[in-house]
Amino acid sequence: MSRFDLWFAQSARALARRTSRRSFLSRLATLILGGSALPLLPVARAAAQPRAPAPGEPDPATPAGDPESCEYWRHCAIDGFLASCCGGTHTSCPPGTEMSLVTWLGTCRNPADGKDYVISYNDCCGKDLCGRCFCQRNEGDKPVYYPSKSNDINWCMGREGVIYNSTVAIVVGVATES
Amino acid sequence: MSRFDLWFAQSARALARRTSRRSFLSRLATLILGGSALPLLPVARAAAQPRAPAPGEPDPATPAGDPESCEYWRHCAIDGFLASCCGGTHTSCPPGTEMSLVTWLGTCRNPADGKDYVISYNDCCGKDLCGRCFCQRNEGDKPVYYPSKSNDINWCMGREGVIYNSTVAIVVGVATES
Amino acid sequence: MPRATPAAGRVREAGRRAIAEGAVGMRRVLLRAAAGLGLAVAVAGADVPLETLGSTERLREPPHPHWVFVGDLLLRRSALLDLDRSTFLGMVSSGFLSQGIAVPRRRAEFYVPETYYSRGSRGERTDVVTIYDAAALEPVDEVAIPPRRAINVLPSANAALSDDDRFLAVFNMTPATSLSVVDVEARSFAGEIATPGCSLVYAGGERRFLMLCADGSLLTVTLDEAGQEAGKLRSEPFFDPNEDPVTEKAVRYGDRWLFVSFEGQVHAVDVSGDAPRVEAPWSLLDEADREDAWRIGGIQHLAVHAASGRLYSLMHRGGADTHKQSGSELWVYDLGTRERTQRIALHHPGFSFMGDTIEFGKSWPWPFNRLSDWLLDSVAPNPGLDVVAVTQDAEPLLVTGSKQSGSLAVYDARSGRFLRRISSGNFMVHAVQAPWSAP
Amino acid sequence: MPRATPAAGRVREAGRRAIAEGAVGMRRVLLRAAAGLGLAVAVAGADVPLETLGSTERLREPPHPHWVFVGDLLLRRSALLDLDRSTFLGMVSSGFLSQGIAVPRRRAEFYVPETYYSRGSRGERTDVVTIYDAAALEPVDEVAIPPRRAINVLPSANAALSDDDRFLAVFNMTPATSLSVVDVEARSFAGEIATPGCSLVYAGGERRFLMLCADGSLLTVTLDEAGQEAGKLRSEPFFDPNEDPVTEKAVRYGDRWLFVSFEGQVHAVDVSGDAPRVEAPWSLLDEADREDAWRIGGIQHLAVHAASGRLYSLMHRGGADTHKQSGSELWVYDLGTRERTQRIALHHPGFSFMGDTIEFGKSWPWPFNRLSDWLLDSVAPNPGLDVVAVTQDAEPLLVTGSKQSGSLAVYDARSGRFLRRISSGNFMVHAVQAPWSAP
Repeated sequence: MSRFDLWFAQSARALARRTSRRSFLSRLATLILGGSALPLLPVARAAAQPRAPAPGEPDPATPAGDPESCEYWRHCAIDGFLASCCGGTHTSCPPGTEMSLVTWLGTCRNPADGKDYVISYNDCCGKDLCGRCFCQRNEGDKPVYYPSKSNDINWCMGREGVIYNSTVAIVVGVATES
Repeated sequence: MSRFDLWFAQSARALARRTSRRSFLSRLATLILGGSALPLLPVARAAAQPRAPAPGEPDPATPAGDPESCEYWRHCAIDGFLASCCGGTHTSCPPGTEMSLVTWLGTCRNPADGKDYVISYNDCCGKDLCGRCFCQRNEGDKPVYYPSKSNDINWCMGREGVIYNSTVAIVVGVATES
Repeated sequence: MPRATPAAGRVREAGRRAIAEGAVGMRRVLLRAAAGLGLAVAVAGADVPLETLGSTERLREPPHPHWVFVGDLLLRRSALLDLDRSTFLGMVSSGFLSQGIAVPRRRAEFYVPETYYSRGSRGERTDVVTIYDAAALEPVDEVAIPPRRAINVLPSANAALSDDDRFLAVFNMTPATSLSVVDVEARSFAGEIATPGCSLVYAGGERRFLMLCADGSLLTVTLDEAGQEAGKLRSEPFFDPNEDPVTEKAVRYGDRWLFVSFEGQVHAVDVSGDAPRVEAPWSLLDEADREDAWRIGGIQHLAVHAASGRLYSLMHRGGADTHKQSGSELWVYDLGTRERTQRIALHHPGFSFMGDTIEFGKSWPWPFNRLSDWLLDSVAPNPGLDVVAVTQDAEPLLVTGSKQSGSLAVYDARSGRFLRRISSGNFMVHAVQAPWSAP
Repeated sequence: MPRATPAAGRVREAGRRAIAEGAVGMRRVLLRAAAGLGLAVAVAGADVPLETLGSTERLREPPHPHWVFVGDLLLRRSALLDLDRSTFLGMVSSGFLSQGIAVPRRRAEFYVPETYYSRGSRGERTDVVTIYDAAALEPVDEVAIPPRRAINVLPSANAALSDDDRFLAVFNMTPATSLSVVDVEARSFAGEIATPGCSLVYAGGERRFLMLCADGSLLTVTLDEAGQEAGKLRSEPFFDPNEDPVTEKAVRYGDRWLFVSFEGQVHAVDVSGDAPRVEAPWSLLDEADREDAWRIGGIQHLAVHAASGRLYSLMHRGGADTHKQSGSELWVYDLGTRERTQRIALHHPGFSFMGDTIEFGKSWPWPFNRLSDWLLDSVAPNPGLDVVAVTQDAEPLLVTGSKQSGSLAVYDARSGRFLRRISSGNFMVHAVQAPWSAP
């Protein structure tokens, strides 16, 4: 589901709340803007290639299993452009960029096995903003003065080229309550 | 009239041409998009201050006399952001920019006196694109290999800072057929 | 490592002399060019007088309290707008993720911390503090600082000017944290102060800065006459950064800084005494608000009108971790009584497209000239507001902006009445500053 | 004056070694950070295998003919897209108004003429030709050139690679005109050649370039083995630049350049012989077309599929001086018969908003999943198309783009059938290049 799907769905719901009588125009707007009543069913994108399921991950035909989707399970604490939409994958950076050495960490639950994983959100650095698949989810995000949990920081800071391009989401461990 | 007025008016006309039966939706779209039947009357902008008429120029309450309008008579050969919307005026550059020393010339007819004037379109240089009041009219515009009549060239080239910000339209003479 | 470059202002002055000398010859060149085009050019007999070339506007002085800087991270610039006349006064181009313009009270200047790369998005990094002439909107000097400036998407708190207008502290993060201190009077780099574990920077006295530490405490850094470290003081933690952290977007109210937490707790820090004093927190939300899931949120979600003691807070309905979600209402509090006095339903900021505001039909006859406003307010999906600011005068204006639009909505700050939308020419609005108080 | 800087590629290689060495230590740092957050981290017992850090993609080799560069003047970049899979392969960041990427046939490289200022939009100017590794999409070297590169809004013709892939000629304008010649094999600056009165640059043979002169003639510049001027030849004027100038956006068809005039006259220049030979012009328009006010127009309004001899031309209805107006139809010509063979009604390119394509409901059940397409094609105002390109293979694709959108519409170039829209992540589309032919 794209950012615009979300935006249109939210808008339609907001509109429905705001409109006391279901006038001609509000009904039309609801139709045009997406309609909160329409099911937001996930189906494979038209032009996308079928993807092989990754070990232990949800079906890639669902948003929770699709690395190009903001709803991908690993993206729970992200705020940036998905490297998987920018010429990279969810674990490797787009051509010509370099992965940041320092980063922030999130903890995301994998719906396929119900376990919590520690996700390292490394930034891809050295080219300007990718501009595709902006995704902001912020689960567990903390302010900048708490750097290891903050996604508002340009984590390219440690590298030669610190321009931010996009972000990967790499599994670095399983979280267990301590 | 803003770029969007023009765009909506054109779109509505294109839509009217394209739609064979005046269906419910096309009528609504025509309403929303501006409607080719509605008169595009020039009236003073809500927040603008009343302007004193300039000597020999059309009434500033009309687009042909309003330096912040793309339809201002001097803008007949322009392709750029109007300095008058960017902190300057139609004859002086916005604060912190410098006027280009080289430029292109157009010939525009002043509706107030019916005379053709030679207009010097000097670029304002040294800050990034202003972004307001983009205006492209191109009367008499020639390709880049004919530089004195080409508005596709960044005329900031002769100056220390050559970044293009916006453009003025200065009367430098009256044109008489030779 | 930063390289010394000739101060931009001196280069510009040379350029200005050149254009003054060149302007006379320029008309000659133009007329020759016109002749080349087969145009005979008369200089007499025209109704429109011939005009001069080469002039540049200056801003009127002193600056007006209703002038605001509107920042755009994407276009790397700030537009300067006049909210009364709905005009664009000029702009300040800046470097990669430049945040915040520091405006002194006593000098007609301002300071912009900037980062550049020798090849735009790659190559050698240079960090500078650029000194602008406020009326000319033009760089007059620059001070090189270590290339370690913190780069993040905050609208503020990455640099602060001491209350005596003498020293600018720039927050560094590599991720080791420190402050670079610039003497803006002498236009020189004073030095770097290590601040391990503490981040961001807020002015807190004549020669004093506050920083927020990862454990929820405050670090106070005091400077001496030369801008060197005179003392550092770490407070007890005053909030729990794991349970309910305060946002970075604190606002100043006289001698107090108001830090507001994700859950709406207001932590006031009084900086009038020898050491900062943390007051007992109070909440923006009552039980009913919490039940309705109201929360603070946005990029720059707080504003204070100091003279009247009013606090403005962007609010939305949402769950945990929605501290960056756009606001749908603006709540107004009396800081004396700590009571909410008003809820302002927010108008659509207006769409913009490549810097132009999307509106149409403003010149059509009534009632059609209201069509675009009406469509915006009743049909178009409101993207929500991310930024709020208020001017600091006796007839204050409120401004709200969205990261999805370059347009701003303007309100009367006392009544909350919506006045108008204005175009910033930006692609997005990331920060709004109203730096000038009434004289 | 340009300064020598260490070649970016060498710096990058050092960086790559550092990350390879750093990757092992990095996991240690991460796990320590996780522990600091109160998380115990297990490395076993998970269904998802742990992954490695620090990897970067490379493009597959050789490049595919359906890969296109999509230029955005505003974002100062080109996106590389795969038209078959609708994917974004990567991007090339560039400097101020960089136009056109020169792609050799014989090396896995490409060359980007760029202009930078030491302070982003002000300061010292540096012009370079950056040499990229085509598979890594990364700068490996750069050649400094005089800071006089022509800066305009053309999509092409500001630089050209000689047919033997050896010399890149970059057009300079100050406004005096000249060519800077770069030996891209030796990666060195060969020299500058004055070309008074003549502008732009088109490859026209092994070591030969064409330029257009203000009087409607051609200048042919021939280079010697060292990239120095071996000869210059000025032709008779072949069009009248006052009455009916050709646009700068000529297209190459084998040994011919096709220049098309504002009024639709096609002037073919054959560069196969010792001197360029101008053929008799023919028209894209017949009487009926002219009566209906059809005209050429757009930013990049022409494309040729060389193998099939098809010419594609963006057309609109409009008056004089509308040579930059967007096209509403794409007309197809057989270059053998000089007959129009098809008129393609152009689909909406799709709106985009800050780089994201505005579409919704693609995942809804039929027929609702067609809603956004249907609204675009039947209700939304079509902004018109400014750019057209065609791939050079046996199953060619046509691409059209608009300066008001970052989305592209893709068609089968043989049938004209509309296939799909794809997102470039751009704010606007200023140029599309399909540089790789089938091997």
